[in-house]
Amino acid sequence: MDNKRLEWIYKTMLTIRNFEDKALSLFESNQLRGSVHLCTGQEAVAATVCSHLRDEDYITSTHRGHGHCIAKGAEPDLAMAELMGKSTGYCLGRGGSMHIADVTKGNLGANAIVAAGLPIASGAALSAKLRGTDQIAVAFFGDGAANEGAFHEALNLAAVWKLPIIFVCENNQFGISTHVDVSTSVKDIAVRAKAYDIPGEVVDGNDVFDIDKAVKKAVARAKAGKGPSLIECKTYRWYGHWTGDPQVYRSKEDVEIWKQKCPIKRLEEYLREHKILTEKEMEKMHSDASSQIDAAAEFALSSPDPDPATVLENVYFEN
Amino acid sequence: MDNKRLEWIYKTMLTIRNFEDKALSLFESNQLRGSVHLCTGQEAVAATVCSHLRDEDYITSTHRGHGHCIAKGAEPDLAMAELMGKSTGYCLGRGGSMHIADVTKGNLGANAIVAAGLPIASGAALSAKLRGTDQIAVAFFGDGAANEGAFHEALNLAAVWKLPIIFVCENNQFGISTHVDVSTSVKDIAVRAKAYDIPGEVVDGNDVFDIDKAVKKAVARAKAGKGPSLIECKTYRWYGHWTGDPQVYRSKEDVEIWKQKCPIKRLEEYLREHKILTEKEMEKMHSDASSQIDAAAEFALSSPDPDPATVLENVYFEN
Amino acid sequence: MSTKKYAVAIRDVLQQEMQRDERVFVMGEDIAEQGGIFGCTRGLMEEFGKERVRNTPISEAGFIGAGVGASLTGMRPVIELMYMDFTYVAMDQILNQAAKIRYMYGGKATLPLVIRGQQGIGRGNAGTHSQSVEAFFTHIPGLKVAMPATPADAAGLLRTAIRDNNPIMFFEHKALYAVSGEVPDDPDFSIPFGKAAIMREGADVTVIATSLMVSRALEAAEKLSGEGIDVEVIDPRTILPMDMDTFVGSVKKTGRALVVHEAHRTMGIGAEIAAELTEKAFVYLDAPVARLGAKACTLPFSLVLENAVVPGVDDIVEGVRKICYR
Amino acid sequence: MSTKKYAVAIRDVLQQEMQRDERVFVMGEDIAEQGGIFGCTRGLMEEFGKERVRNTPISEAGFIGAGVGASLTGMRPVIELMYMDFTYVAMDQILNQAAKIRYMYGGKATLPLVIRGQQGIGRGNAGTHSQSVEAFFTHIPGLKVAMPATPADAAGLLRTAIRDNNPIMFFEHKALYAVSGEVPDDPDFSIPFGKAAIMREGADVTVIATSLMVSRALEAAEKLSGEGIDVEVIDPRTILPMDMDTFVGSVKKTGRALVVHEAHRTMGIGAEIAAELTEKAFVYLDAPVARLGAKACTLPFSLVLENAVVPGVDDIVEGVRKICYR
Ligand SMILES: Cc1ncc(C[n+]2csc(CCOP(=O)(O)OP(=O)(O)O)c2C)c(N)n1
Ligand SMILES: Cc1ncc(C[n+]2csc(CCOP(=O)(O)OP(=O)(O)O)c2C)c(N)n1
Ligand SMILES: [Mg+2]
Ligand SMILES: [Mg+2]
Repeated sequence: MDNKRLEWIYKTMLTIRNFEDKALSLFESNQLRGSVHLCTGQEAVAATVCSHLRDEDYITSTHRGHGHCIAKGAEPDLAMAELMGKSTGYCLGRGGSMHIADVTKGNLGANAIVAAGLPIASGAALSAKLRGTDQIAVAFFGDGAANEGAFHEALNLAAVWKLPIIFVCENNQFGISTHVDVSTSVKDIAVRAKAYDIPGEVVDGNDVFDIDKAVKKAVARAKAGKGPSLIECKTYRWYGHWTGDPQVYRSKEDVEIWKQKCPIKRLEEYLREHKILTEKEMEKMHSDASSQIDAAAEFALSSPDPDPATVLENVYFEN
Repeated sequence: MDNKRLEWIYKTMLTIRNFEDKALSLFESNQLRGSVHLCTGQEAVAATVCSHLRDEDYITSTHRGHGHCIAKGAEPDLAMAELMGKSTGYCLGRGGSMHIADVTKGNLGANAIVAAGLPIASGAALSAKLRGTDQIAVAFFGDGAANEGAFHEALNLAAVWKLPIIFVCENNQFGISTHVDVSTSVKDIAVRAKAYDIPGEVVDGNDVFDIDKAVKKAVARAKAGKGPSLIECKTYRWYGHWTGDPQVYRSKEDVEIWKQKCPIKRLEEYLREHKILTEKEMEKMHSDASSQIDAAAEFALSSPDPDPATVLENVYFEN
Repeated sequence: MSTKKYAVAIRDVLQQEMQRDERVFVMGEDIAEQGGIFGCTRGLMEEFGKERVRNTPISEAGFIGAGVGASLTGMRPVIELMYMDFTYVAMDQILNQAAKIRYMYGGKATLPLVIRGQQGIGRGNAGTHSQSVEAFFTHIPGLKVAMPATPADAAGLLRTAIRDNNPIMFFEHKALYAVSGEVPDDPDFSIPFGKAAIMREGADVTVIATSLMVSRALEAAEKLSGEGIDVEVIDPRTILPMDMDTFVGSVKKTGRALVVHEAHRTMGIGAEIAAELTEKAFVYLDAPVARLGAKACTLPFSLVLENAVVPGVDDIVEGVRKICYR
Repeated sequence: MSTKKYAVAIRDVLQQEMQRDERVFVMGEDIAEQGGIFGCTRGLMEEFGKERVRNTPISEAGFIGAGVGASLTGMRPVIELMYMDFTYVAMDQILNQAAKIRYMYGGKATLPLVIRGQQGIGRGNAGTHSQSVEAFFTHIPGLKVAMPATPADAAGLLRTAIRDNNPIMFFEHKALYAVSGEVPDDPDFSIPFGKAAIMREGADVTVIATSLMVSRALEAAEKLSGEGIDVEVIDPRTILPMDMDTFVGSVKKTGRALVVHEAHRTMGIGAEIAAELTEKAFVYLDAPVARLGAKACTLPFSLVLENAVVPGVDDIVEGVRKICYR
């Protein structure tokens, strides 16, 4: 991986980390509300996958979507404003955390319905194929989503039509309180690729390089017209399913173990070891990310609520 | 396989064959109407699978369900009357060909919605497990059904809950006009068992012995509490998707080739060779089946239509 | 003008719009070689190839979702559902995704998408293949819903649907496919959404009927004219948007209205029409707005029963007499 | 009598019915260790074990279908849907299977099944997690539909639902879970389906309100009494069956009616009530039956907007004034 991309991934992970921490602290101080699903601990997946995508490539995301959105080019201020339901947010306050989208940047949207994004991403890939472009699509989804019918239908469609798409499963071991062993009949969700005759790979979702290798292959395959790939990234979410989750289903020790596997720390060690960035540069990037997110929070906090008089706008495209 | 069961299978196949032929001829002479999906050529699957089931075991069937229903103990006269929408039919003329059911015999119903029977069969298996009985369930479905979300959800549920169920796919190569290669990303649907960590087996669906071997294993597994199995029976339907299908999607030659593989003829050869039945006994069974079905048609034809005054009955159970 | 069947009118518009705009493509079950089980895509695969005339697996949620994704990214998919009853396995993609995405994204996404297919009685297809399900798609904001009753309306409304930038549910009727009628040859012939058609003028009673019920209402009107009751028959053509103004205008003249649809009476679109019309025209009404729809039971297989469940000409005649207090 | 929260009332009935009848079991997402994300199954896993208090994969069509199969074969499943909005991914199993099987099988199958869960506004959960979707389940015959507005109704109606031999949709409201009220301790306490509750008697106007809207209607009634308008507030409690007799009786007295629900006004259950009530009580009506419901847009995330979409107390006050021509 070239250093420029590595730096981009690092910077993106820092932005995501700061964004989530800020959202949490705003939530805890009652300045932000709603079903907020933080992806802290899972940043490597979004950042590494999206480092392979251009603006014209597509993603669909999930309820746990801040990371994907930021990695696909979302402005943190507009995203934070959306989390607060402000009129300046991506969705003018209509969508909230679970619907941040920016079609112009290829982000076809977070999605509050588990697995609903997978068929939509397949459709975007079909569109690229029909239009004869070299665009590709990525569908992000969780381990829990892999048990929905939509997962199956989307993967079969994509495989039988050889669509340029990558299915990226972030297996953080839980769907809310339900451990993947209780919900899912296979140890590795990547095995399900066999059901569609496509490549399926398990990677360490906290290791940028491991993810990168798999994504590189999948992108090449998609662009060569050979069809979809399934990549399962084993990872963990540090916080509850949502802000306010009592987390009765796991122990503090387990969380601690995974915090030790922090993807950002791991990348930092590499950057340090290989002298790609100096300590100072890294510190600077930390503080830049932090200021950017502070500014985003400021922007969001000082933005006005939507005007109720506009509530009926945008139901339809006015032909 | 013991001779008694073999004879039962043979007799059942003859009943199904005669039933379907009669339904076709009644259709062609305008004495029967509706979406009638004949399973001629596929009889071995229903008969062999159900030879392993008792009345208290469950099946769910499909739009192409006459064979399953008969093999699970349906009276041909009540079934034929249902095909004609008569008041004497299994469903009092309310359900027609695609909804023949007899819960008392463990037939939880044909189903006009592709793949809808799979979750229902899983539920019957769950029920058996919760009640602590040794009942098992079988879900019959087509190749086309294996691309529905319900297939995926039912198999995962059954696998993760280790339910006593067998998923029996009748791969007759087409969903209406669509060849399985065009709709399905795997050559063998049985491969999809890997996505649920359960055994998956391909068998010759026109060979009673091949089916039998696989079913025997699956039944033992189900009863041992080890969970579901997936069996894919490669077969072919001799007639159109429904009566009246122009069959633009396949050649007469292909149909001819498969007629040569007639499961009944194949079993007859075996019975003859191994002197299990004499020529005369077989002839007698043929003519018995034929008379039984003639009588069923007579019964159905002479039965009255339902009384429109009763149309609002049975919407609810009256508590 | 050409005389053509309702199914052919649909086919021809699909063909013309695919010729006109290469972003338009069709997909669905058995629409390629087979040309759709009701023939509405016959010949299109031969002309446009298998990419743009795309057979799908039996995965309705999957391919409707794919339609949403293709639409968001610049295509204009027209999806055939073999039976509109199958919307039930894809409801989330229709009601939560297609209908809502534009609004939820703050107006920053555009979703031109047509989901078309047939529904209704006439073939005794039993409970899950004979329903009329249009009402569901009018409750959740974001969709438009068309229900053509004639070949010309099928053509004109389908063209409008395909050129519209919103997701549209297009309800054809299996029993109308073989009905012939005059259809304008103009390849831009279209009928705007939200404009009802007055199918027959009359002074005494307004009958608002949809889809297959339009011809039954017209037949009933003929019978009633023999009794001296002059019936005005109106076909809304689209039920979302709904041309309430035309209904109100008619009721101001007649003072009486009966709504007739094939969907179940309870919570059918007649409920909305009756409630709204009453609110808007209360002082003009000489009788309550009446409703006819399928009885409160599943559509039965037996044709004798099927006919007993759905309003027939005599039921309409009877319904009109009742609100005329005769 | 005990004072308890609506969520606890539900939990207690589940517990009692599971104790009483071992065929009753519950399944759904995160209902075991977690006790349901709204706490309605808290403690049940500890008492009844993981077989009868069963966490499911995120496979709504799968486990609702499994409920149908279990029900057909002698069990009495009570399924929790985390949000009733998720019915959209399982619509076929609900509307084509659960609702129709008994009828399609000629009355030879019995299907005791409860699908329960919460819906509605109050938490700003945006478009796909704040809907009120009850109307869908009243159009297709075969289901019963309950919408309790108080802890006592939640308990009494849920017990009736669990003991009923039909498939039942049971709509709780997220904003009511924390509301407390008196609930009878009798472990057989139940409330029959199809009997509305007159929550407040009044002489001038009838307000028919469901679920969360009941308390808003009562508040509006208090305000209006200050203006000399005496409002009768009726809660249907179940919308299928619907206690039309009670509505008609009230309107015979008041001559005016307003229906208020949180679901979208267009094609909400208010349309059916208004249409039917008008037909049955036309001569008694001094004004058209009016309706209030959510505006015709997706439920927005912003609470400011959410509140603008759904009827509030002031909207009800305004609505009543309007039909009193004041
Ligand atoms: C169709 C549907 N079912 C259930 C839910 C409720 N729900 C939201 S997130 C979630 C868990 C999802 O788990 P997973 O896919 O592993 O994603 P994670 O939260 O772990 O990122 C559930 C059950 C939903 N939003 N949509
Ligand atoms: C959900 C749903 N989609 C589509 C259909 C229409 N349909 C009926 S049978 C059929 C083909 C089924 O193919 P397969 O499962 O292989 O069964 P076969 O007919 O070959 O026995 C289709 C598409 C349906 N009934 N239900
Ligand atoms: Mg997860
Ligand atoms: Mg097949």
